[in-house]
Amino acid sequence: MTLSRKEKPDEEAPAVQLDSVALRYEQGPFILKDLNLVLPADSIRFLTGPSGAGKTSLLSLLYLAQRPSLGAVKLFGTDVTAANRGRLPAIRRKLGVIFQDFRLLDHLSTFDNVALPLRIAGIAETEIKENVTELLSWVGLEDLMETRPAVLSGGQKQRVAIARAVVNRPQLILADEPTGNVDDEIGMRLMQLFIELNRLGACIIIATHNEHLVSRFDFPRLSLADGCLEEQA
Amino acid sequence: MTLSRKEKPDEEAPAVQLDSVALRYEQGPFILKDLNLVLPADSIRFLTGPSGAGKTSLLSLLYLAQRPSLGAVKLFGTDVTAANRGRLPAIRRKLGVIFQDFRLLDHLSTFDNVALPLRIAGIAETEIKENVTELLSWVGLEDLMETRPAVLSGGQKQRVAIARAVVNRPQLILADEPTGNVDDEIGMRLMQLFIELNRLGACIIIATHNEHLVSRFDFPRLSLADGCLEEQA
Amino acid sequence: MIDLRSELPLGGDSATAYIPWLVAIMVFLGTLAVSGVNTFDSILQGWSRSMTGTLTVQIPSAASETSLSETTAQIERVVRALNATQIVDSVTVLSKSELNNLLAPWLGDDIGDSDIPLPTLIDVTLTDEAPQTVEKLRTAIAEVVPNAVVDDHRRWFGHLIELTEGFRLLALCVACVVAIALALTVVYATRASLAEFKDIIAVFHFIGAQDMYVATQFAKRTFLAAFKGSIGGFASGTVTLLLIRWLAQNVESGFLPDVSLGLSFWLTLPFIGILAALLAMVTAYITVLGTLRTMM
Amino acid sequence: MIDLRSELPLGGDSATAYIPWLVAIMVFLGTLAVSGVNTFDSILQGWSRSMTGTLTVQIPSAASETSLSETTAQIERVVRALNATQIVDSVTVLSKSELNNLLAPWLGDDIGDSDIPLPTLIDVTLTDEAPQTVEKLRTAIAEVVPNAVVDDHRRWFGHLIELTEGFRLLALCVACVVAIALALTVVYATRASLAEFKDIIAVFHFIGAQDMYVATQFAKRTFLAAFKGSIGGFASGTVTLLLIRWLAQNVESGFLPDVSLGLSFWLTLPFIGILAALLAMVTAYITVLGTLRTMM
Ligand SMILES: Nc1ncnc2c1ncn2[C@@H]1O[C@H](COP(=O)(O)OP(=O)(O)OP(=O)(O)O)[C@@H](O)[C@H]1O
Ligand SMILES: Nc1ncnc2c1ncn2[C@@H]1O[C@H](COP(=O)(O)OP(=O)(O)OP(=O)(O)O)[C@@H](O)[C@H]1O
Ligand SMILES: [Mg+2]
Ligand SMILES: [Mg+2]
Repeated sequence: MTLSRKEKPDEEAPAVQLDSVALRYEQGPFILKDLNLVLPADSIRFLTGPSGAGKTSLLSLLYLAQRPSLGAVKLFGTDVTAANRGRLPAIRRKLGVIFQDFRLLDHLSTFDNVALPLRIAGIAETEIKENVTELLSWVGLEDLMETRPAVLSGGQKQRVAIARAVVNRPQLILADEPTGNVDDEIGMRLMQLFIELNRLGACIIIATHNEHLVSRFDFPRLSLADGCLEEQA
Repeated sequence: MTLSRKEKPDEEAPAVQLDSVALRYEQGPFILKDLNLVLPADSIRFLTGPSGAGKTSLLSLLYLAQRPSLGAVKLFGTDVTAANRGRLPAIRRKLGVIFQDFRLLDHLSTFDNVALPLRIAGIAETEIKENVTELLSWVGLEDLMETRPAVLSGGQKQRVAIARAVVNRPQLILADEPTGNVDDEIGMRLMQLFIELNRLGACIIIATHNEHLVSRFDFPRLSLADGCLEEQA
Repeated sequence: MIDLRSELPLGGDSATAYIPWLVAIMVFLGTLAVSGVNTFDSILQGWSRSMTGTLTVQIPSAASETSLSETTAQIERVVRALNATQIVDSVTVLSKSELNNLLAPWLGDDIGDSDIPLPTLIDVTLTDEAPQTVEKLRTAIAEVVPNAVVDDHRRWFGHLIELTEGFRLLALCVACVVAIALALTVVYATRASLAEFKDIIAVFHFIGAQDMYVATQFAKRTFLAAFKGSIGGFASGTVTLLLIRWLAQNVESGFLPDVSLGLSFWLTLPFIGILAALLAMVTAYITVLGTLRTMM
Repeated sequence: MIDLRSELPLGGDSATAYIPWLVAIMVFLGTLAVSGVNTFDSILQGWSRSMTGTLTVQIPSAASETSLSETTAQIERVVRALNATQIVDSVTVLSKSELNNLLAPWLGDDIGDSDIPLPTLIDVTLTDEAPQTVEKLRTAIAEVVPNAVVDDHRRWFGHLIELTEGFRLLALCVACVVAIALALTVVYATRASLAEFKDIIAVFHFIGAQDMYVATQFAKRTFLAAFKGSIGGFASGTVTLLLIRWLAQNVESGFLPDVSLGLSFWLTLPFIGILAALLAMVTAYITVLGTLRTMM
């Protein structure tokens, strides 16, 4: 596995497919009800909805944190709901996730946090150094490579999280509120990064509250309300 | 100490006064350089600046997380830089802080998180119940009072953090990116809460990246850039 | 008032959850070690009572019938000499049957019926246990009956006493090691759980809680956790001791002194646990205050 | 390859930092307990060798001069009868001076000069140690010299043996308790540190790490932590044992058997620590895999 241009995912298989997906936590109410969705490999979408609508919950189904209560989730044509546990790591390596609460590893430096997915994938250290350095420069953190996340500002943490999510050139990027803690200038820069990755073939879903951001780009919007998903062009 | 209208702070003493304040972390560069500021008790301000400019650092001086490297910080006329450690808890109880990363206590329910400042202040349990319930309804979390923060959505956590900060009717409210994770509707509601508290006499500082929000309200703006503070009407 | 149970997440998956276990183990081992020390002490005391406080005087029997009165006179002279020293508590001349019992292992049960002329044994209890005393008596007796032999029993029990003293020392070492380990463990566990709760303490701090308030909460919780462990350690230790006691009852007889542990020992036992819990509490209190002092 | 040292924050202020300490303490106590078991074993074996393998036959002396030849004949008959049983290794008739030494504590040093007619003692070494053997010999001797007494020494050492067996059992109990405590502690510490690292493990998991990869990392780190503790416990345990041995050298003499621990014991000692470390490793591995299995 190298960092050079990935083999394009099977054009036939959509990156994301939801078949009658529903989700509830334990015996609680259904947060998501009967979602149906097909996203081609090169699509980019905003995911909007009021606080507590279930955006993070929907993304968590896609980054394989949990199984849906009902229905099936398919990624790149594989039904991950039914798939053998052993096959999931390979699928996870095709994903890039930006968590709403970052989930950086506090004991690792900025550089090591970003390098982690490459190291897990067994990439050579020289290649890692090159890629990570370049990416951190892009998000404006070249001076903070040896810093631990604990002393970073909110926006800096968010950028580290984004860098970690995209360093592996994933085929599906799931971003949860990726610009909530950065100013508009950096926000634009990060959006450009996403658009660039989308051009290279990645499917991207960006959950956000930022109406400003949504209105500035004319990506189709997935709107969550009352547990139902609505697709808007 | 009761939750009824507080004695108005001494009109003579400004809520916040910075005299030539500078801050650096250990032997690093100066994040804040020679800040001078006087905020009267009933003022409300936005604090803006690019990511990493030092907004959170400035607030941390005000919520007494650290002392400035140079200069003096005065709250309600007391020089907290020079004050005896034993006097600080009393000053802290006049503050309400909304942390950028929330800092909720994961082992306590939403209700208990919000009730904490009242309990520390020794308020009667019946009074606590009344106030906390009312406040949680205001921020739209009346159904999640017994929930632990870990299972709340990002926006829900943020609202719990805000409720905890204001439940004690503080005289100085320091809000770090308080609307970063909520949608516009809830954002407006929270801003109204701040405005209401300001009318009741609290001094309020809101650090934010949200230009949209800043432009919608005509509060004066404190702008941080290159370690210097600029006041704009 | 604040509900102590809900303020700090002590317990659960935190380092503090160890404290009961660690304290229980340490108190258990400490109980065993201390009771080992006590047992060996009691054995040694028993022996020392039955030995240093007593001695035996042997007067060889004369070979012929005629000297029987001579022997009686010798016995009388010795008893008189003993009483004259003022340091003798009681003097008992052993009867023939007592003597037979004593010698039976060596000379056979039916020795009493034989014509073997046995020596006369006089058991002496002293009021003073100093070694010089024995020498004084030896001299006094040598003056009246030169061929009498004074035996202070040391010779027989000497090695056994030394061995037992060795075991006592070993038990004492173990008790000390356990105490040190307990102290270290508690200090360490408290520090680790503090590090774990650093963020929570910071929140309390920022909200305006007094240092003492936070420290007291920690101390209380740590005390309760340690106390819980102490009870476990105390209970299991006591049960084990009772079990061993039960096993030992078959052994305790014959020439071994009574090694059962006294009431005062059993009453001391709970204090090992209480001490451990108090140690934990004080450590927690001091450590929290120290941590808070580093904050503004 | 991934740098193991930087992947997981094991150590520092985490629960895993306990493991070395706990393992060290447990290995230390375990070493003492096991050596206690071995020491008591060795004492018991020594005694059993020196006792169950031997016995003493007493032939009461005749009162008159004339029966001296009769006694000699009796001795000869006994020796012949003993040799005829085929289970006797050696037969030694004690000389008068040996007998004097034996009886001196009871009858005085100068007994040999007196006219007391002493019994004859015959020391017998057996090739077979079964209890029935003694009975067989007893019968054989009773046939030839009815008034001879066979003493198999049990009577004297019986209580001491029972007591020592009690101590041996106690040491065994302590060893078991320590082993259980160690296992519990390691399981507990591993679980707690897993709980602490739950978020980190989740991140590894989401990034696409294999379960085995995470489990192996944990197992390695836990093994190293436990091994470090083992070395500490082994070292301090060994030093303590050597110290006790040094103290005990003054005691080991006279009627006590040689209780020095054999080479094989010293060679076994390190395995207590290695076992503890392996236990910790396997526990960590299994626990991590179990935790990961609960994730999707
Ligand atoms: N692990 C969980 N257990 C129980 N309830 C949960 C859990 N996670 C989320 N929820 C609940 O599910 C609902 C949806 O949460 P989710 O985090 O998906 O919302 P969201 O759309 O991401 O909101 P936000 O914009 O505020 O981040 C919320 O009411 C939340 O309390
Ligand atoms: N404890 C610390 N130790 C060292 N450096 C720190 C520490 N806290 C913050 N910094 C550095 O100080 C600078 C300012 O950080 P601060 O968090 O104040 O920025 P901010 O304006 O709040 O940014 P954001 O909008 O992204 O939250 C950053 O470069 C950060 O890395
Ligand atoms: Mg969310
Ligand atoms: Mg900030």
